[in-house]
Formats: sequence, structure tokens, C-alpha cells
Amino acid sequence: MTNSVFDPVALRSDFPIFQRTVRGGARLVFLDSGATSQKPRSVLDAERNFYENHNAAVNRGSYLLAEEANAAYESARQSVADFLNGKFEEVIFTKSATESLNLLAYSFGNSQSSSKFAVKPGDGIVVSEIEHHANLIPWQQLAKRTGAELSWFSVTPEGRLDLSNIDQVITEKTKIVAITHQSNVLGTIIPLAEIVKRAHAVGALVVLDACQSVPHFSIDVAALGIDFLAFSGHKALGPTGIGVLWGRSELLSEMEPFLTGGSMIESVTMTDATWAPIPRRFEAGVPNMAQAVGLEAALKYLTEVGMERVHGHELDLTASALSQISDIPGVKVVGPLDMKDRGGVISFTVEGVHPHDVGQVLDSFGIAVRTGHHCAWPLMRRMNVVGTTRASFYLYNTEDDVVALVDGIRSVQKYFGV
Amino acid sequence: MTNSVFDPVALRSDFPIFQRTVRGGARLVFLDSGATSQKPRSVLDAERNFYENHNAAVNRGSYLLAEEANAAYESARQSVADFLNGKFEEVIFTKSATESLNLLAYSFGNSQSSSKFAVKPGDGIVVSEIEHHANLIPWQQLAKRTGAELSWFSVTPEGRLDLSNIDQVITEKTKIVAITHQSNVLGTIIPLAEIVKRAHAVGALVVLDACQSVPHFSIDVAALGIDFLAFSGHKALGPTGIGVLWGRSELLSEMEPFLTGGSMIESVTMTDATWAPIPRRFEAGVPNMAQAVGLEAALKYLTEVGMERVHGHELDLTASALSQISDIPGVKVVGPLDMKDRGGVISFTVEGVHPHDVGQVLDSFGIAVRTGHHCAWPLMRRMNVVGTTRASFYLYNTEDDVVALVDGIRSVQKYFGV
Amino acid sequence: MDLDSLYQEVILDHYKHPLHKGLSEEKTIQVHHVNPSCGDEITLNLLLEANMVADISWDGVGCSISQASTSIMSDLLIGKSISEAFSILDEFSGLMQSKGGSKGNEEVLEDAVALAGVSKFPARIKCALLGWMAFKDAASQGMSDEASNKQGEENG
Amino acid sequence: MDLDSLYQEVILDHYKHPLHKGLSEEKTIQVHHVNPSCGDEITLNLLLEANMVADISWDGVGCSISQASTSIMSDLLIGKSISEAFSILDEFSGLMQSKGGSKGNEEVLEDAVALAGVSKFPARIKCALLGWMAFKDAASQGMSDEASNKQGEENG
Ligand SMILES: Cc1ncc(COP(=O)(O)O)c(C=O)c1O
Ligand SMILES: Cc1ncc(COP(=O)(O)O)c(C=O)c1O
Repeated sequence: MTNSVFDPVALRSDFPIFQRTVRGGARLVFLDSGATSQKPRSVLDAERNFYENHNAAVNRGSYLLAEEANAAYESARQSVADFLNGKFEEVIFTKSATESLNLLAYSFGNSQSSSKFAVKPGDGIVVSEIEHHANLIPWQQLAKRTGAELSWFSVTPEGRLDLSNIDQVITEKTKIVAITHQSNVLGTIIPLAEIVKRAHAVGALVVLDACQSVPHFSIDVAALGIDFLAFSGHKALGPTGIGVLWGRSELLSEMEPFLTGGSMIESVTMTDATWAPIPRRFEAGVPNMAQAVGLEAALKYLTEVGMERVHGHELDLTASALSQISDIPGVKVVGPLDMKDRGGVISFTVEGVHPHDVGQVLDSFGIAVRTGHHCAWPLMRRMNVVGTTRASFYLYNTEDDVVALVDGIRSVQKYFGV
Repeated sequence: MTNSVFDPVALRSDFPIFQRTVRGGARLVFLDSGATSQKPRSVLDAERNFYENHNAAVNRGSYLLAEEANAAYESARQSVADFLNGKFEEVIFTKSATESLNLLAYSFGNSQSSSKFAVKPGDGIVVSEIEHHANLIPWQQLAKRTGAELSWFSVTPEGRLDLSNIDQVITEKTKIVAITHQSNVLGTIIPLAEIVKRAHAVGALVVLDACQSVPHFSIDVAALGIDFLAFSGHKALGPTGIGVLWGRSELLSEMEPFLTGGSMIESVTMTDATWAPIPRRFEAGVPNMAQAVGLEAALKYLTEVGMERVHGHELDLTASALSQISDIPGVKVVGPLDMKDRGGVISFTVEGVHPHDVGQVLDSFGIAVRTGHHCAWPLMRRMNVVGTTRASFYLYNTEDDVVALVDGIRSVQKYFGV
Repeated sequence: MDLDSLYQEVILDHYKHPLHKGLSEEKTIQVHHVNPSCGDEITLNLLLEANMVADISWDGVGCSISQASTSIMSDLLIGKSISEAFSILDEFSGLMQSKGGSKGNEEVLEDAVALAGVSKFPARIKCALLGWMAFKDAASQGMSDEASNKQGEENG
Repeated sequence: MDLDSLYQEVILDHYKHPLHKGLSEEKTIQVHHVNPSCGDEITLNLLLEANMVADISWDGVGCSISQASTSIMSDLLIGKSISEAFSILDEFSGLMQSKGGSKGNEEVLEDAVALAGVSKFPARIKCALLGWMAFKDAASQGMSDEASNKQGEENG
């Protein structure tokens, strides 16, 4: 990785998977990074090095390997904190963003009624129609369990969050506003500052689902002014099985634990237990150490490339794809048609061809896209589609991939005679 | 791996970590497999192969990589089912045994009061004094949240489960009996059949914490007659970040979900959701795919060596170590002194030397043991010790490791002049 | 090209001109099934008469495979006895699990053999089975309803 | 051998003959601290008089490092002003974080420099700090109690 020009073709050689071919020898055109990203060699090497040289249970041994494992694991925590501009003890390792968001919902649900985190009948929880199921169902369930009321921002036909009624959606009763930074379907980036301002004005906590933003552009939790943030390692060049919950330390340190067990305790009797300080309080059991180490390598890789360049490159590809795709007759982009507040995700429908069939034909040319409801079923209904085909871009994609996609869509139309 | 004689020295060459040396060039004498195991090359290769050739999000794409990822992930599930003699849909992948046990406690806690899984005031939950915190605190918390009563089997001074009052401990009110198969501190294997019989006679469910048994001897869930079982991959030659919950399908398929989000749903609206069938219902989000694949490779490795031979070898080492250690004046074994119903874990104290110091001196000879309360604090109090030093054996240990340990303990005594 | 083994002419025809689509009023039972991984949905009305599949009608959204398969299934099963229908269903399920190893028994499956290629695409098997599983569910429920009705009559 | 840099003579002496061990009746405040990773516990009584550390006494179970460090700490801090005690504590914390890079300032730390070797063993730093952190907690609480008592008196 050099610091000179950004060269996605050169960079692809860091990702072993691009050496393989797919259906019938086709080049792999991977346009599904919104679901999961490919991994550079340095991430795989970091994990392997952990297992081959430093593998031992953290927090638990006083021998050399355990010391090294501990140092590796806690260094990963510091790297995540640095990447987000947060503090060391504010970074909790989970298995995924899904777990991070559930952790919050369960921790709030576990609070004593006297706690400021307690959610009570009449309290409000606010989400939006663009939520991924992972940032919707945990809050539905919390609302059901506590008697709180779930309300939401709706989406404009163009695919923007409608904040026109923000003062009616976020009210004095609102305790939690849980919202997605960038839609995994539409690519829309939300007007976060306005939401944070209103939420904090009424004393509500802001939970940011940053699954689609942390991997793609530089995030500064302090500057955003949010209270909690969740993302998944596997979408950010990291291993599977690792996620992050970041939370402001003054909040986390007063919250109830979620998973209980080893390493998260202060002391234990047969009938009772007290909790360790953060971050340990939220990390029960032998953690996903190798995956944390792999995530650190992934963030290091991204940092070396430079998040601005990653983002700039994605925007270039998206702008190009967006204009070419929306020019094809019979193809409709679902989501904003311009590049304002928009990330590297494009959803579209092809008239007369079901998304599943679009995806299948594209696959026959080696093009990997995602089809269906993208775990955002309410949004699908809102946009009046049964599903979409989605292309999502990352640093290893090239203009050739865009060309392949556009040609592919035309072939789909030809194949189905539409 | 040949099918002829069992040769732990030859087998060590499958584990890259044994190529390194520790403190001052010492040979690594790894006696902490009870905390986490080392990994054979085949496990690391399997994970890497997944990432380098088949990496894509499961359940979500119709392109070739996604098909392959799905096949790999579900093959891992089948392999775990085969290893335990359970059924495919009965295997839930979690991040750890800790998560598996919490999943159960939360799922029961989430049940409607009309459900047979609901836990109510007056209901009983039974554990034991040998529990690891991971199989104790989740049940303490469930009891607190529901008003159920926690009771427990005590431990005899020798370190055996005291079943003399089994009919008073497990009563008609008991709904759940959650118990450890083999103590991670004492090595004791519990009289499971008697407990299962009594539990089922009163209609209670049996949850087995098999963290210390699945990796070490052959387990047949059908033959054991239990209802649920939890174990961690990292203690069974597998990667970190993967655990298993096995449960009888007729039970799992009626239970409430734990983590909610993508892939575990049947349908979703803004206010409500319905659940997918098992096993998906319990696997929200993009799963720890590479780790599942790694675990499959680990179980395959164990199967090729043969669980009987793994177990036999551990028993040989344990018998040898047990007799030599208990012969050292000033050293006291905490736990059974004979080999009856006992696995490859030995805890001991050295008079006049704190376990932490014992471990430190052993470490200076390259011997990795664990010291402290081993996440079983109530058991420590019960056995009247502040902590112990624990050596635990696995297939890659040798008689030389036992010799090193015994010599090491003598050196500890010399060093501290006791 | 592999794609053509998936999208046989017959399938594309059924997709464009599905049979028995549009719900009929006459029904013994109605079921609604979804494929949660892609969001496809089907509503199926089944009319049973004296252990015969008197009518199937359906509606829903889905890909070419699920639509064509449902179209073929309904046309094939109408007029069959329930036990015949179930054995055809078994035959079809077997074909779907064949991983491309079987061409399908045309005598039993008729047009449905055109779906043989689906078995090479694991992610599409669920699409091909969506309508069939809805039928299976409806028929099982319909029969047990009938059974309990009969029992009700006998007891009453 | 590295081990000897950890277990200095001074440490083993203090371990075998700990100073100020055994809780005294005279105290301003009592605190109880545990090291959850190994189960070590300490109870510490602190007597404050006019912003001076008039007495420290303690009891507990722990490894040689935690016992010796608490022994050394109590002997070192008794008789110091609170602000002096806190600056010694800072000096000691700094030494513990030095990763073997510092021998410690003997003028300030006296016997506590014998613990310099601990900084090379990350897992043991918490042991060495257990007693010091208990003191810090006790002193902070004691001072804020005094402050609020004073305020109470002033307000009363
Ligand atoms: C008996 C027992 N139960 C539960 C656990 C928890 O396992 P994990 O930390 O992998 O979740 C362990 C190991 O630490 C154990 O030994
Ligand atoms: C916006 C958004 N939120 C949450 C998730 C859930 O992430 P994971 O499945 O890795 O837990 C995803 C990705 O699937 C996503 O795109």
C-alpha cells in the first residue's frame, strides 16, 4: 500500500479471493460488500499469527502466552477506539452489530425501575422505516416487554428520511432514538446532526447503527455527539464473528450487563454477583480474541489506504453506476438519484424480471449482487417493491465492475425478453 | 494422523504453536487447555480457505460464492450434529458456551406466561456448587427476574457432587436443572444419569454445561437423555468466537428467540415480527461462518484421532500426574484423588505459596498453568481455598509435560523456601 | 450455458402465463406462505372433494422459478387423489434434492421435469418448492379439518 | 533469571513478615477491594488526621506481590500528608506502567523500588497495585467525607 495514487486494481492483489474465478471461469465481480466484505491477506495473517504464536485465554493466566494474548486483544480494543475517536474502555467487543444492538436493548430492559436506563410504559422509542431488522426488532421487543411505545420516521418516495415532523416523532417522552447512519438498501445517509440535536434536547439517548458507515467513511463519535454506535467487523474487511459496541463511558459504566458469566464479574456467591468495570462488564466468557486481532488488522489496512480515499473511490464508482443504470429503459433505481448524502449502495428493479432472476443471470456472468428484501422488509413495502437487486461498492471495486454490472443488466433484459 | 498407535509427540507437529519457545528459550509446556486449546494447522487452513475462496454472507445471496458459503456453514452444522449424535436443526451456532447458556436463560425469560418454558415465582432452578460462573450467573439473574428460587447441589470435601438429598434439591417445583458435566476445577465427572432421571421424573429440563466434556470424551446427546447442551469451540481445538447450543428439536422449535435481527424472521412489519423455524430462529445476523467452518475441521481432527484415544491418553497423563503431585509433601490436590469419574484436570495448592506465585515460577520454566478461582468462586470458598493452581491435559500433552510439571512444583517450593 | 438448464422455455412460458393464478371463491382451505430469505409470498386456495384435489387456485409475488413451479404444480395436481398428489410431491422434492443428478420422472412429473435444473442451484430450491409446500400444508390441514368434522358428526 | 527481578529479596521478606497487617480499631474509613481475575482481597483501614495519613492497617489474602506491595505501601505512606501520599502513589503507578524501563526513584519510593521488576509482568501489575488502589479509594472517600462533614458543620 503506497500513499500515492489510489489504485484499486493493484489493491485487489491484497485480497486472495480475487484470484479465483466463478461460474464458467468468469472474473469475480463482487458487488455485495454491503452484506459482507472480502478480506485482505494482512487480516488473515494477523489471525493466523495469533493462533500460531500467542493463543491463550485472556484475563485468566499469568504465563507468557496469556500475557501476549492479552496484549494483542487489548491492543485491538485501542485500535478500534482510535479508529472511532473514542476511548479504550468505551469499546465492547461483541460477535456482530446484531449482538451490539441486542446488548443495548437487553441492558436497558434489565435496568432497575429507578435507573435512568429503565424503559417504562409510556416511554418512547424512535426508529425509522429504513432500519435493518437488526435495528428494528430488538426495539420492537423491548417496547413489547416494557410497554413503551415504538414510533418512527418515515421515508420519502425518493428514499430520504422525512424529518418534517421531527418534533412529533421525538417528544419529551422519547428515551431512545435508534437509527441507521446509512441505509443498506437505498444508500441514503441520514441527517444525523438534526436528529441528535432534537434527541438530546428531550434527554433521549441516540443509538447509531453504523454498519454501513464505519467501513466506508471516517467516523468520529465525539464529533457526531451520539451516545452508542454499533458495527460489524465482517463488513469492514475484518473477520466474521466480531462486532463492536461503542458507548460513552459515563453511560456504559452505569448500565446493567447483558451476557453474564466469566470475566465480567467483580465477585460471585451462589446467589449473587457484582459486576466488573467496563469494558469487561460487557464481555462475558473467553472472548473472540483472534477475531478482534483480525479486526485490528482490517482497520489498520483501511487507515493505511486512507478512509477519505476509500470514500472518494466509492463515490466515483457510485456516481458512474447510478447515471448509467438509471439511463437503462425499464430499470428503476430505488433510492436517491443524485449523489447528495449518499453512499456506495444502489438498489434497483428491472421491469418484468423478479430480483431473484436478475441476480441469477448476473451470477452467470460472475457478478455477485444481493437480491430480496435486504433485511429491511418494512422499507420494501414502503417503497412498493417486493424486493430489489442491490449492488454495493468497496475499495476493491473498479470501473470495470461498473461496466460489467451495466452490461449485465442489459443482458438480463435480453434474456427475459423485456 | 494414522489409525495405528497414538503418538502425542508426532501429533504435536500438527500444532504450529509448539514450534515456538517461551521464556528464555524454554519448551512450551502447555497445561491450560481447560481454559483454551491450541489449534491444529487443519483448523487454521479451513478458516483461511473459507475466506480466500468462499467468503460471502450466508442466507442472503443467490450467487456462487454465497451458495458455497452456505454449503460450508451448513456442512459445519451437520458435522457438529454428527459429533454429538444430534440432529441438524438442533445445532445452534453461538459465539461461545457463555452465549449458549445465556441464550437459554433469556429465551425462557422471554416466554409468555402461558408457555411451558415460562419461569414463574415459586418455580425452582437447580444448579450446583461446582458451576463455572457461565452456568451460574445467568440462572441467578433469571431467578431474580422471574421470582423463581435457585437451589443447588453441594460438593463433598473430596470434590464430588453430593446427591444424598437429590429429592429435596430437585422437587416437583423444579423447572430447570443446569449442571456441569465435568468440573473445570476439580476434574470431577458428575453422576449425570441419576440427575437426568430425577429431573425428568418431576418434569424439569436438563441443561448440560459440556465445556469440559465435549472436547475430551465422546458425547451422545441421545444416550445421555439431556435436553440442552452447551460447549465452546475454542476448548475443542476450534477457533475462538464459536460456541454451540444443542437442544432437542421439539423444545427449541417452541422456544422464544434470544437475539433478534436479520435471518431469524419469517416476516416483519414496523411493529411486529414472526420467527423463522429452527435453527435459524436462534441465529440472528450474519453468522460467524469462518469459525463454524474452523470448528468443523477441529471436530474432524478429533474424530480422526479418535475420541477414545484422546480420552485414554488424557487419563494416562492424569493418573501419572495425580500420583506424583499428591506425593509431594506440602502439596494438596483439590478434588478427587482417585481416577474414578475424573477427567484430565488437576487443581492443587502448595503450602505457603500463593497460586499466583506458583504459576509465575512455573511460567519461568515454560510451563503454562492457570491460577486463581477459575471462574468458580463459590467452589473455591466451599473448598476453603483462595484459589488453586490448575493443570489440564489434552491430546498434545506428553509424559514429559507431566515430568516438567512435577519438577516445576518442587522448584516452586525451593524458590519460596517452603 | 448453465443458465439455460435453469430457465427452460417451459418455465419462462409458465412464468409469463401462469395457470390457475387468481384466487377462486371455492375452497376448502386457504394458506399463506412466505419465503423469508427473499420475501416471496403465496396465497393458495385448495378445494378438496371426497379425497380428491378438486381445485387449486393461487396468487402471490415471486421469481420466475416460484411462479412457474406453482403454475405447473397446480395444473398437475388438480384432479388427482390426495394420495396421488402427495406421491407426486415426494417425487418432486426428491428431484429438487438431486443436485443435478436426476432428470426427473416425466411420467409422474410431466411439465415439472423442466425444473430439474433448479437442483443445481441450492439457493433456488426453496423458490421451486414454495407453491408445493403451500399445497402440502393446505392439504394436510384440509384433511385433518375433514377428519375432525367427520368425528364431530359421528360424535354429535 | 528474570524471575529474580520480580521476586526481590525485599519482596519475599515483606511477604513473610508483612507490616501493618491486622486491622486496627482506629480508622476514619474502611474499604474492601478485590482483584476479580485472581480472587485476591484486601480490607484496608485508614486513619486520617488533619490531612495526614495517621495510620494504615490492612488484612487480606493475596500473592507475594500484592502482600509485599501493601506492606511496603502502608509503611511508606503512614505519617505522610495526603498530598505527599498521592504523589508517591502517582510515582509508583508510573513505575508499574514502565514495562521494565525504569528502576524507580528510590528517594521517593524507598523499598517500593523493589517492585520495579513487576512492570515487566503485565499480569502482575494489578497485584502490585491492589493495596495502593485501596488506599487511594479510602483516602478519596475519607477526604470527601471530611469535606461534607465540614460543610455539614458549617451549614449546621
Ligand atoms: C465448565 C465451563 N463452563 C463454561 C465455560 C465458559 O466457556 P466460554 O468462556 O468459552 O464461554 C468454561 C470455560 O471457561 C468452563 O470451563
Ligand atoms: C444497516 C445494517 N444494520 C445491521 C446489520 C446487521 O449486521 P450483522 O448481520 O453483521 O450483525 C447490517 C448488515 O447485515 C446492516 O446493513
